[in-house]
Amino acid sequence: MITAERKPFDKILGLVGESKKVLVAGCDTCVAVCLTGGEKEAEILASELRIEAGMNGRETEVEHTSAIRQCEWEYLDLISDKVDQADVVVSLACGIGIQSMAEKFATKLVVPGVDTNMLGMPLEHAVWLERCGACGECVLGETAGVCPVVRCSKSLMNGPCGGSHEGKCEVKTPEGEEIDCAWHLIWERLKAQGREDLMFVDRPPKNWSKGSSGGPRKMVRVEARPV
Amino acid sequence: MTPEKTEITEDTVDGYKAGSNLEKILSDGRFAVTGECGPPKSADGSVIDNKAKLLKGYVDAVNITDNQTAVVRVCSLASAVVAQQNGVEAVMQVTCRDRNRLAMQADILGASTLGIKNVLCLTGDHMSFGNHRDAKGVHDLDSINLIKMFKDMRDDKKFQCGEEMTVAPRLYIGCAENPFGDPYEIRALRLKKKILAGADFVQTQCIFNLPKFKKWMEEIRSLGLHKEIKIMAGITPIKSAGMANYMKKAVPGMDVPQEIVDRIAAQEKGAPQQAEGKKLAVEMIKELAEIEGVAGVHIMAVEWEPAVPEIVEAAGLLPRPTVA
Amino acid sequence: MADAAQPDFEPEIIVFACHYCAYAAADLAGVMRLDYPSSIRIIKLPCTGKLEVIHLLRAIEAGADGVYAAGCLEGECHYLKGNLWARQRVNHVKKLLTEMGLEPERVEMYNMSSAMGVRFAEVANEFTARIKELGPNPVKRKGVSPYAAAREAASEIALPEDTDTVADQPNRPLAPLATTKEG
Amino acid sequence: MTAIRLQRCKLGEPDERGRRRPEPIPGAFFEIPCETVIFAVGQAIVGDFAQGLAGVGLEGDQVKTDDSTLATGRPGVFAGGDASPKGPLTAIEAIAAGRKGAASVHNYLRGEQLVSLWSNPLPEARPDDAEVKKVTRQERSPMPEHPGAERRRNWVEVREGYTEEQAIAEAKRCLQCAVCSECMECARICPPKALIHEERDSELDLEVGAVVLATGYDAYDPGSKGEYGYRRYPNVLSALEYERMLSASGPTIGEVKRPSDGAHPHNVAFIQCVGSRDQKHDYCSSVCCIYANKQAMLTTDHVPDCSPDVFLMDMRAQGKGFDLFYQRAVDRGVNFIRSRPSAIKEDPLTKDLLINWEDEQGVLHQNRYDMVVLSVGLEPARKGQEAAGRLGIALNRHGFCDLKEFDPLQSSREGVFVIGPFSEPKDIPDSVAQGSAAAARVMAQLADSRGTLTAEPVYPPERDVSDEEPRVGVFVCHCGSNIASVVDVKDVAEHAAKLPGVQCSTDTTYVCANDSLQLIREKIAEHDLNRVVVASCTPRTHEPIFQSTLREAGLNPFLFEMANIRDQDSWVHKKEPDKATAKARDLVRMSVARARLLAPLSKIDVPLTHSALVIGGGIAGMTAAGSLGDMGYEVHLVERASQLGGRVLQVGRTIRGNDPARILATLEQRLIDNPNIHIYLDSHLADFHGFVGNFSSVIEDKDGRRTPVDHGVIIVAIGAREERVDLYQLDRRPGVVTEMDLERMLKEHDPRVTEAGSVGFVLCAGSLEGDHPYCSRVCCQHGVKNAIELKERNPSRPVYVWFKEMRTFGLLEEYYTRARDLGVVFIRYANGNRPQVSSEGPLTISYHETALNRDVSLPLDLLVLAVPSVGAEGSVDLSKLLKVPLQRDSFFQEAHVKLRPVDCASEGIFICGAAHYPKSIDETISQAYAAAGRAAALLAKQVIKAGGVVAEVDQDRCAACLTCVRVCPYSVPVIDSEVKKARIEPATCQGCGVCVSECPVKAITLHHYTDAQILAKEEALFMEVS
Repeated sequence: MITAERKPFDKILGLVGESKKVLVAGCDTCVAVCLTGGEKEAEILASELRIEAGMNGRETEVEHTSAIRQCEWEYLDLISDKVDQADVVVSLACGIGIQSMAEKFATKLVVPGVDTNMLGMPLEHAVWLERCGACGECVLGETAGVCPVVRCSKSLMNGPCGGSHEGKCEVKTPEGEEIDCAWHLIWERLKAQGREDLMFVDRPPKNWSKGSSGGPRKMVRVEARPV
Repeated sequence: MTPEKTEITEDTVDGYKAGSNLEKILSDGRFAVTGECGPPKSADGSVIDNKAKLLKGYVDAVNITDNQTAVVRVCSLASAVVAQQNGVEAVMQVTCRDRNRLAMQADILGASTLGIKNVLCLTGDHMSFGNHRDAKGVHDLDSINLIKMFKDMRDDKKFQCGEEMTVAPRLYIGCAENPFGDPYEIRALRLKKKILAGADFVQTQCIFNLPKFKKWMEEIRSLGLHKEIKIMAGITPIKSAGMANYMKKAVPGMDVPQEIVDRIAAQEKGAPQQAEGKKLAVEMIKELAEIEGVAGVHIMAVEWEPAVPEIVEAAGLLPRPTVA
Repeated sequence: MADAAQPDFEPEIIVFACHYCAYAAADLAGVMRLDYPSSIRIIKLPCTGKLEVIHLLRAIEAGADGVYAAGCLEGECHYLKGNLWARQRVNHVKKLLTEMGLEPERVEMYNMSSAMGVRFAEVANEFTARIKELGPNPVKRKGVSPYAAAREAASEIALPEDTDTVADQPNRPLAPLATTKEG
Repeated sequence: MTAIRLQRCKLGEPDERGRRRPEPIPGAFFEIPCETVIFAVGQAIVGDFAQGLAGVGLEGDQVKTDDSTLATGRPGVFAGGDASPKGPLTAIEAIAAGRKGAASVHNYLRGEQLVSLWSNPLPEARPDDAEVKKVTRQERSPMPEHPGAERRRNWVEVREGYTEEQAIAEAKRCLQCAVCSECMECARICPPKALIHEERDSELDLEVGAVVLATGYDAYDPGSKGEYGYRRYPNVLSALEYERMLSASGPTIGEVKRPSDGAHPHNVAFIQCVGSRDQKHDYCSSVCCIYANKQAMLTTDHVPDCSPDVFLMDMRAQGKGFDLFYQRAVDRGVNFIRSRPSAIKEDPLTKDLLINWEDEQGVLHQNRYDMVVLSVGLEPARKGQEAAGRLGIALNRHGFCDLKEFDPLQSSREGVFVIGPFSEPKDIPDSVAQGSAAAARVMAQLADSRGTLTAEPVYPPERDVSDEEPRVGVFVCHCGSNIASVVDVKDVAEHAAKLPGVQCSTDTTYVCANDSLQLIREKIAEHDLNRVVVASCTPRTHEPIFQSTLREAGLNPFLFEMANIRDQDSWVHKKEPDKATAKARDLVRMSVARARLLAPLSKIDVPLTHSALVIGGGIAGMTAAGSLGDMGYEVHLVERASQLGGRVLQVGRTIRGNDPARILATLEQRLIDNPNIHIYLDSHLADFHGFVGNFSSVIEDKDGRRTPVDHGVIIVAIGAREERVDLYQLDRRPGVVTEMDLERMLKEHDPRVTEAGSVGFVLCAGSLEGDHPYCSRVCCQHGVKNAIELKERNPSRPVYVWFKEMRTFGLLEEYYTRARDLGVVFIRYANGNRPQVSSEGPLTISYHETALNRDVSLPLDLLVLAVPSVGAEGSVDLSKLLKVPLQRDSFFQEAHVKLRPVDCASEGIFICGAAHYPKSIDETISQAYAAAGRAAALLAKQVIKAGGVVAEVDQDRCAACLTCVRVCPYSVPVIDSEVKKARIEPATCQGCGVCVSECPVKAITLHHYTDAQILAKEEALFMEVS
């Protein structure tokens, strides 16, 4: 799923500026599931903004709402009354939702309340790991289901670099935690599957144009287009 | 004893892929010695001048690192040219971290134009180790793709996209391998993969754990790989016990046995430890030279270039041969 | 940011107490006729695991000078781990308050068993003293009350339409803009 | 007429009615000169009237009647007054007889049983002789009379009456013996008319299948121990008196003060074992150590600068968690002094008390105290002994009820069970467990008549209030003066009346009294109320009462809300009445705000599986299974080992000298013979799901065969095990063994035991310290038992026992006495001063001999260690599987340590035996019956009620994100595979609300604690009301 993290409160305050009427808009799909931008978090942020305004003597009115999916205009219609009344909308949706909102309400100031960070897998409750880079050309079939594009720190396609040590990558998370070496995992799984040869297949340079290097992508399902 | 001046000319290429000094020595089955030179973190070209002068006559070629440990330095292409201007043949290192396939092909064409013949294809240390941690890692290609791309340019006169060129760059293509990296069992096969991609020589990660290296070499030999590629064993002289400890604990992919650390630490700090470090390097070189399939050594005296001539001499590797 | 302690400041403190331990401890404090400051107002929950971040924030927003949760002793929660959830949420709110520039000490988590009437009184004393030290909730002090409307709404609240199922957007009638919109 | 001549009489012998009739003395005539003679005519009844009524018996001339009902021998005929054999009577007596007769006629005509209303004498609280002796005799004040000379020719009252002073003086002569004189003032003044003077003892004949004696104990009267000066020195109190003094509802309202001068005491001493462990009481009262511990701690709460001294012999904290409690007392500064003071003296000037005591080194001390509390022991209840006499059941030499070993409730008479301290002093949890155990015994005996005498309450249909605006009724309680003396209840009620939605607001003396409950019902009807708020005490005790009142008035019981203005207001802010009133207003306002949002909730009937799963086939599990099987329920009994019996199999003989093997064999046969009981050996619980009434489990045997089992309840009886601590060379030297090792060796006649020249026991080897700070309860008795056995087998063999605290509680004390009489040497040691065991060479033990103050070394052939008991193997896994917590000491946690000792916090799960805490065989059997009893109380139902305060998912909002599934501590939420949304089963949901708090899209609501309801309370607190 798409995951995102709440922006630091002072950043949000900076984005909201002197606006008198603030609407915090949550999205009840991906960002809700990753516990960052659902109605619950929208309500919390609204309360925080009211408390801060109250403390500092600003007469700011803050309300919250949430859309089923902010990336769909039909769902935005359901909250348009509240959006209309606000001077600024703090969107807790992913980057898609924020832009969708900004496009639909073109004259409205729409600012992000979250940083969209990855396509993550919930490892356990409240822990997500990056699993997909939306590269446009999936190699998982030959890498034993482990993505080297995002799970290898260097996006290597032909095996581990020399920094792989006891199954761990030479790179650590910002918190200093160890990261699994993707190629080590790939090797272990290929062995288990009896497909070791795949490790030594020459993989040509990847076609990055199918991913973000190809410019803004567009997808059309012709057969599904309304007639 | 002063080594003879190496002439680098365009017409000494017959039968060779690139015709570099290094290629010739290795092809002739003679024990090769390469050194390493880190370009400065400023536009001070004299640093490379000095380092090159120091090594001249003691090594067959010198590696010019490419933003080593992800720290910005003078680019490897310019530095390689300066080294060769000082009479030392360069091995230009290219990492996949900072450039995409366009930049790397452009650079290699330029390098070839300027007389660079040896190239070492690397993935590159991750940005998080360097001084621009927020940088975007390019990693368009990996090192194997890079080897293949250079080989295709050289042998098939083809760009990576398949388009043809008129004059191909003449390159002696090297790669690196870490015999101590995990998973250990794939390391020999991984070298084979690099060979298949087109590597002509390999310089290994610096070796401290000899038994483990020997085991790796056994596997290499059992696969017959030593006949397919020139293997240059990596050597790093240890300057102090502190450095030994640091490499043991903090440098990824490094395997420093405790007895090595202890051996250095048993000496007084300063000159005695340095002497012991050089002595150790010499012993290692001698032992490595005995291993079947080891075609040379690559001495990486990190910011300790003055030690190299002494070591090379003590190891009995002088004079360096001249090639026609 | 606290002003010097004000001698005549009478804090208003909301306490969320779990049914099985802290609420019972509060009753026991009564049975023992202990004296503690009249500043605290208890809201009973089945378990502090039911205490949400928003309940703590809304208490501050509404004007409470301090809020604390009182649950079972750790490891002895009637519902296994509800008190540990509560502690985590209280810590989160402390972080949020810090970000807003409010003293994190205005929220707290305490643990006590149903037999600890004396402890209940101690906590009430301790926390009241702490809040007196911190001074009044600055949100209230500045006199700007985005909640006046909410309070009005609270008094005009209508029954949820479908009382038997999940309250349909239960907080909506309390939301500040709702009345502004009408007005 | 000049004179009248009379004959002298004397009193004759009493006739058959005890009357002494006058008999004339022959010849003893004398004359009185007079002018007029007036005859005082005697009375006789008209006998022929009664004679005409057939069946009416006569007694002499008078009619024979029943004294109490005035009924004659003929139904419908009553007689009284002069006609009765008591006559002739005074006018008062005649009037009384008239009333009595009228009452009987009333009953007779209504076809009711004739009952006497006046037959029994009124209760008389006669002060005891000692009290009366204290009173100085005073003569009655003479009544002033009108002088004779002034009385002529008028009707002035002869007796003039007392002056005010005289009247007061005369009233002061009253001994205040509290005999009711039936002035009826109390009945007149009691508003709910709760006092009914006419109520009398009555005799009922009941047909019962079993009798349970729960007559409790009598506290020892410390007055009979003259040396402690109780009743002579005002500042010597019994523990019961002190308990009342500490109580906020006691005579001093919780203030600790010296009776002599009302001063707060700063030095308080407690003396233990007053009426226990002495020549007259060869038993330990079991509970005094801990209650003294508690009282000493409370003393430090009440008088902060006081560090009480407790004089004791041993700290007997053998109950679950008691040692930690003891430790807390030590931490609080309570001093425990090992000495038994011989006497208390009083300083006559200050009324301070002087205690002389001798320390362990034999040094004499004298301490001065402001107050001394005597920790009185427990004696068998005299009333219980009387009942025992009537029931013909045997008592033991102490006067407690004599019970058979291994059948710890069964008296000597079949069908009569004894529970509580009437068989032996015991604590609350043990007594409560025995109560449930007795229920199990009775249920098994009366299984055939189960459910035959039950009555279901009938309620009016519930009103649908869903379309109504909130109409709230507020009732503010005075709680007598408990609230009203601090809080201005009128003001609170008036405040409530102004709140939105409030239709009526009143205050009454006791809202929980019947007349007030009636008032609530009336107000509901009068104002069409659909929400009720009561501001009174705590919902923890009173909510159910008011909820059923709502139900009786046709309202859903969840439309009720309570404001706690007593326990959490008037009782704790009594020094600030204004603030207390303000707080009460706030609390009521908050409650009204919530009440307006309350929604009706209904519980659902869930059928249940009438079978039980018992984990553990030791004595506990076997007993529980057998009991439930006897009641007719299907039972699955799972045992890890290949044989039933558990640890008891290893025990050769109990301290009372009986062999438990026999009882085990009988019990096992009973289980095998009972077709309801299925036994799974070599098996364990592999899987467990479901909820109370509907559990489903998988039993797996050692070959991996899995048997699914459905059951309504589960009983955990997995026992405990010895922890082989690395102390005293255990498992390092062959001569060092544990108590269980010794049991085995004794059973097998191991020569290491039989031929041992000298034997030592170290009790608390690893207990009361380090990782095992608790008492394993049974080791002292094991040690004493085996010390006696070894000594009896070879009286010349030295036997030593090192102990920290000798915990031969209850009737076990006599064995401790016996062991000492036999010459077993008992030596106390402390944690810092452990005996040391040689690690090589001959086995020796060295220790510090306190009395001699030097180190002593002794050779031993065998050293027996009482190592700690810890939770059985698999207890951690089982705890996780069942989701019931283990305590830090590795035993299962009960729902309430005192009142629900065999229930787990999760419904339908019960614990018994050593899985709960180490205990003796008899205690285990009691508790096993208790678990069976509690389980049967559930199994006896046809359906169970579920739901109410549970979480519910709004599936339209649910994002199916699995948060609830992952955070629920009970694994209740699931993603419904059909609709692909979360679903929470109301029957399983425990209502903790964790899922609600975590749901990121706010799709879950905890009924009765909705967000809106909680936030409404917060907002209402700060809402201004004009």
